[in-house]
Amino acid sequence: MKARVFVTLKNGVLDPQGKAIGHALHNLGFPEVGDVRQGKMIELEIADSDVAKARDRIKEMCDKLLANTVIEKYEIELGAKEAP
Amino acid sequence: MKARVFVTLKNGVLDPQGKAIGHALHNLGFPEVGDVRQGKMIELEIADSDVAKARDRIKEMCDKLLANTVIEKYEIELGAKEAP
Amino acid sequence: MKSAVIVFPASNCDRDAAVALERITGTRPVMVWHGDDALPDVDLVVLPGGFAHGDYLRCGAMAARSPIMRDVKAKADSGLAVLGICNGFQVLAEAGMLPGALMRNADLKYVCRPVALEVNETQSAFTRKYDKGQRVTFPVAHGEGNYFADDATLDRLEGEDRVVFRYAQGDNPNGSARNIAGILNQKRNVLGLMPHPERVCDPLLGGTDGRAMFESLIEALS
Amino acid sequence: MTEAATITPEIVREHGLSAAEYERIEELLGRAPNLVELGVFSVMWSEHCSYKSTRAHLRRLPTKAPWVLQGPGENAGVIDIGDGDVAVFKMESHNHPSFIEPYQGAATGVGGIMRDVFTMGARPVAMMNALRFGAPDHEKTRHLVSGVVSGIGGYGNCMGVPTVGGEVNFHPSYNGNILVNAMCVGVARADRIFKSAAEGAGNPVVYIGSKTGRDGIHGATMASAEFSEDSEEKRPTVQVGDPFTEKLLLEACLELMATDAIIAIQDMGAAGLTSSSSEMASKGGAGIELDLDRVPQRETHMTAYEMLLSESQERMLAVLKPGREAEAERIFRKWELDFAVIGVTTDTRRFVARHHGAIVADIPVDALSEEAPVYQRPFTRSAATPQQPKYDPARSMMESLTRLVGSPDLCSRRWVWEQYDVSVMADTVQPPGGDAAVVRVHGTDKALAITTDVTPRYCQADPFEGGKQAVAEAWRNLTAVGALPLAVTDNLNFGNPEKPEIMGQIASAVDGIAEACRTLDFPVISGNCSLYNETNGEAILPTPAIGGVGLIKNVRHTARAAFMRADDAILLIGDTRGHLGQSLYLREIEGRETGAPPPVDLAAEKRNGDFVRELIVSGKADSVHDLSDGGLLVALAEMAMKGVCGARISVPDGHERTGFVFGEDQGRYLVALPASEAETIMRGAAAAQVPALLLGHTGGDTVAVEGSGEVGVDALKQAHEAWFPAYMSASELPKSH
Ligand SMILES: Nc1ncnc2c1ncn2[C@@H]1O[C@H](COP(=O)(O)OP(=O)(O)O)[C@@H](O)[C@H]1O
Ligand SMILES: [Mg+2]
Repeated sequence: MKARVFVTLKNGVLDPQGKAIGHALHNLGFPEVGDVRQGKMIELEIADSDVAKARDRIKEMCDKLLANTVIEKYEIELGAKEAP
Repeated sequence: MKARVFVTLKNGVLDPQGKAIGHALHNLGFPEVGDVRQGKMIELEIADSDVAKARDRIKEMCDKLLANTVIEKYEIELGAKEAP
Repeated sequence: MKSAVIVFPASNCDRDAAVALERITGTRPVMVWHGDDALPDVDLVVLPGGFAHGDYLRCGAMAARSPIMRDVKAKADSGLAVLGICNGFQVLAEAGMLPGALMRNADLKYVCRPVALEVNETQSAFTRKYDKGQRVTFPVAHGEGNYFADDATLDRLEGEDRVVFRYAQGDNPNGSARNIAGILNQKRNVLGLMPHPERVCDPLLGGTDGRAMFESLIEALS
Repeated sequence: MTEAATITPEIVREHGLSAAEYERIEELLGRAPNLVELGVFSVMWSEHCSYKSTRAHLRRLPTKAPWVLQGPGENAGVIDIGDGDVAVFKMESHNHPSFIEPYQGAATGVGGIMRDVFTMGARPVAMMNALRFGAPDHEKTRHLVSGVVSGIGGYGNCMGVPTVGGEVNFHPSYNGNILVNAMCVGVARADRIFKSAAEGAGNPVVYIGSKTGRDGIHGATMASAEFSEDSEEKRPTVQVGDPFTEKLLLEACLELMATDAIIAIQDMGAAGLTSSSSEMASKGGAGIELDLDRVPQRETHMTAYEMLLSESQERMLAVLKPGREAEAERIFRKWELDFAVIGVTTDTRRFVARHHGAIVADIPVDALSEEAPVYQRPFTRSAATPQQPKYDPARSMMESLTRLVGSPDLCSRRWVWEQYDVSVMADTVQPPGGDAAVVRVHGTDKALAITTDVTPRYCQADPFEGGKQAVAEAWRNLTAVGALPLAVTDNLNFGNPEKPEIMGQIASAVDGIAEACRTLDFPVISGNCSLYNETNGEAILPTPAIGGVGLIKNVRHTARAAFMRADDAILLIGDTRGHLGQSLYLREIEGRETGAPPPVDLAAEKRNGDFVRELIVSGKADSVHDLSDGGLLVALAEMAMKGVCGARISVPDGHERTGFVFGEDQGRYLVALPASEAETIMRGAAAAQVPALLLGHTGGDTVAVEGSGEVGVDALKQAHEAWFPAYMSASELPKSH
């Protein structure tokens, strides 16, 4: 099945990339944009049909590698739809 | 409102990072992992309540800045829930 | 003094570190492949600069999980001196051997230039041949050297005198917290720093400010 | 696309082949090609691979010297630098891809030229990059500068090879066609050089590196097609670079090369598998048979057409001695790279590809290389007529100087080079900022000096003199650091060769380069051509970039373009006529690009340079700068800004002041040395028929010209350093890929 992991910086960890994007968007004429944060999205193919089990395994992957829990938090989305 | 933009490499475009992540996951004992792709997630605060209008504006932001449309495609998600 | 340099896939300052070590210690370090599980019997282990695993996902993330790192950790816990330079510092942070994290430079650009540093700590095995407060110039060459840790951790680092190098006021190349350029672990046997001492050990290359670090190690470890 | 499709004139045109070329193909095959074969011919006969427009002219370049071990024709040239060491180098363009996707285009350009060098058995030790962008105020320029520079850094820094120099110019003629020329210099042992001639039949052909995807299909034909607005949809052909894999490939190849298992090896560049395999066979007088089913593939259902034309990066092809496959495979597995035996050499002199058991291509090897078309395209030469350009002699000299050192083409490139790792490998003796980069040969007291030069506005006004000048300036820059110039690589960037005036620029520039290389004993050992640099019929300035390499025997005896001490005497070496035609002064201050470029007297160039070099290697001078863009006063200011103090000079009687200080007469140097020595040196110069003037002395914190005022060195630095960061700070985000 397909899974998506979203890795974002914890609140309170400053995000120079997000700030720069927000700044650039303002300069490009998008004043309505407020706070901007940039994170990662990791899409995985998992050879495993048991959703609960897959979630545990992916959680393990996140803690072991995909996220640096000192500064990052993560979210797991299972059976994600195909990107357009 | 909150919006999320998912930027991923177009299909067929080499994704060195995704390849390396998949490789590392195998070495760490996750053989069930198949293809891995890495993308960006950009979270935006939009001072605008009209969903349709916001979507158009964000599309414009993607084409102008957020996505490198030569090699990347994007997806827009509006009113995204707070990340945990 | 016997030393080893770990070689990760796409380390690229491994030779530079080896050359500097040999020039100053007189003995050629052992080059250890990241896939090995045991270190040879040495007094010092250097994690060199470079782009281990392409810096993909996060700098040092994959290298920190290399087989060899288990033994590096274990031996460090029992007192072995470990020096992480640039990418090596990132690996040590990712491995949890040093607190905090190294984030993208504040201006989002890779930067390579000589920077002025202040030596803050001169008791450790790495710096005893420097004077407290001494100004030295090392080059930096990194895109993610922006040191981050929560305030409690930063206070603790400062309180325990573990901030070994600071960028001189006004010469911080990456926006790191409190101008931190290099820190020690609690046991004071593991040092990570972003600037490159091994690139300033030869007068022809614009300075010799890095020599004292290796001379300190010789004095402390042999 | 299916292999079965019949070849219509439409399809032929889509493949960038003329009707005549198609007829020739049918002749050579004795039948109609199938689609796969047509694709193979289209890339092999493209301008990019076949040099069909330039080959006839390139033959005029001098390529031989006792120290040249390998001239043009291999992946890179090779020169002897003594003690059994050799330098291996080449320059290559990645212009079109970098315009379409600046980060990846520039990055893969760096990766490509590095492979050309390490496929010869050399470890890359230095990178250069010669960049040309459109007008600063053009909407695309800032984005392109930002992307190209971070792409070059992103790839080179990860490889751990220092990027030590280059050029950056801005000119409206590059608005739609930027130039990204990357040069790689490597070092090897003379007895460990590897070539691409796949001699002998029955030897295994092995594929090494990354898997093959649908990347850059028709990149080679695209790089040979003039741009038009519709090139938008050519975009998906852009490839993504993977410097991590390239670094592993470098180390794995050098490890394999330490064995004696290799017969021939060649990188897969433009036209990927097709060109590497057919060229190796052709050079070796052999044939080659490929089994495409064995090619490591990244995508499913790849067709033979796609696999043969794919330009996926970080791939190499090697022919091994029979029985050595296992040994080679062990090395590549250790480095976690793909490795596959995908074919065998034959004695048929045919290029044969099989897919799913069937033969999908069967072509005489020579039809793809030797028999590729060579055109004698018609050309009309043009040369500028000298005329003393008009200017206002009443302007404030110091104001003009300050404006010049802060102008886009003369301001500091620090913003660029600080994004490059200049000191990795711990041998960079002179980083960017001097006349030439100086990189020590690892473990020795020798060093290589490296520079890239060309002055496109000169070439536009007079391609022949411009070609001469590009070579002369490279030779001068190497000399200015005390190096003996040994050889060059060239990158000929021009417009559409089917236009007689463009072809004339090419012919004349090549003649100029040839004459200068011959007179200066500075042969061409490798190079690259990039044509069709036009958008909507507008061609770029003719830009024959020259990459020069020289040898410094004792790295302790070199010079820097900086004042080292106060109270040094400042000598001007070389003849000053005050030539302002095509000068930067004229363009930046008077707003005119007119006149003829300064003529280059090659005999004088050599005399003056040999004299200056001798001063440096004999330890008499360590503070030397050549004169180029901006002339004498700009060079003086540069030495002050880089050095420890300012300077005060006077304009000798009988010279028109503006021309004297801002003219761009060639073959000149500034030398600062202890005043006590000046007398003897001047006498030595006279004896050697080298014009030398005592202009003044170093010291103080201003740059001063008697009777024309002074300006603070700090003010100059401020102007010099300000432009680039200020311009780029309005930049969008540097994209990190
Ligand atoms: N793209 C670049 N990358 C690195 N260094 C550069 C680049 N462009 C210019 N430089 C450096 O800036 C300095 C000035 O360049 P240039 O004016 O072309 O020198 P010169 O006039 O001596 O040929 C040189 O040291 C050159 O190597
Ligand atoms: Mg110069």
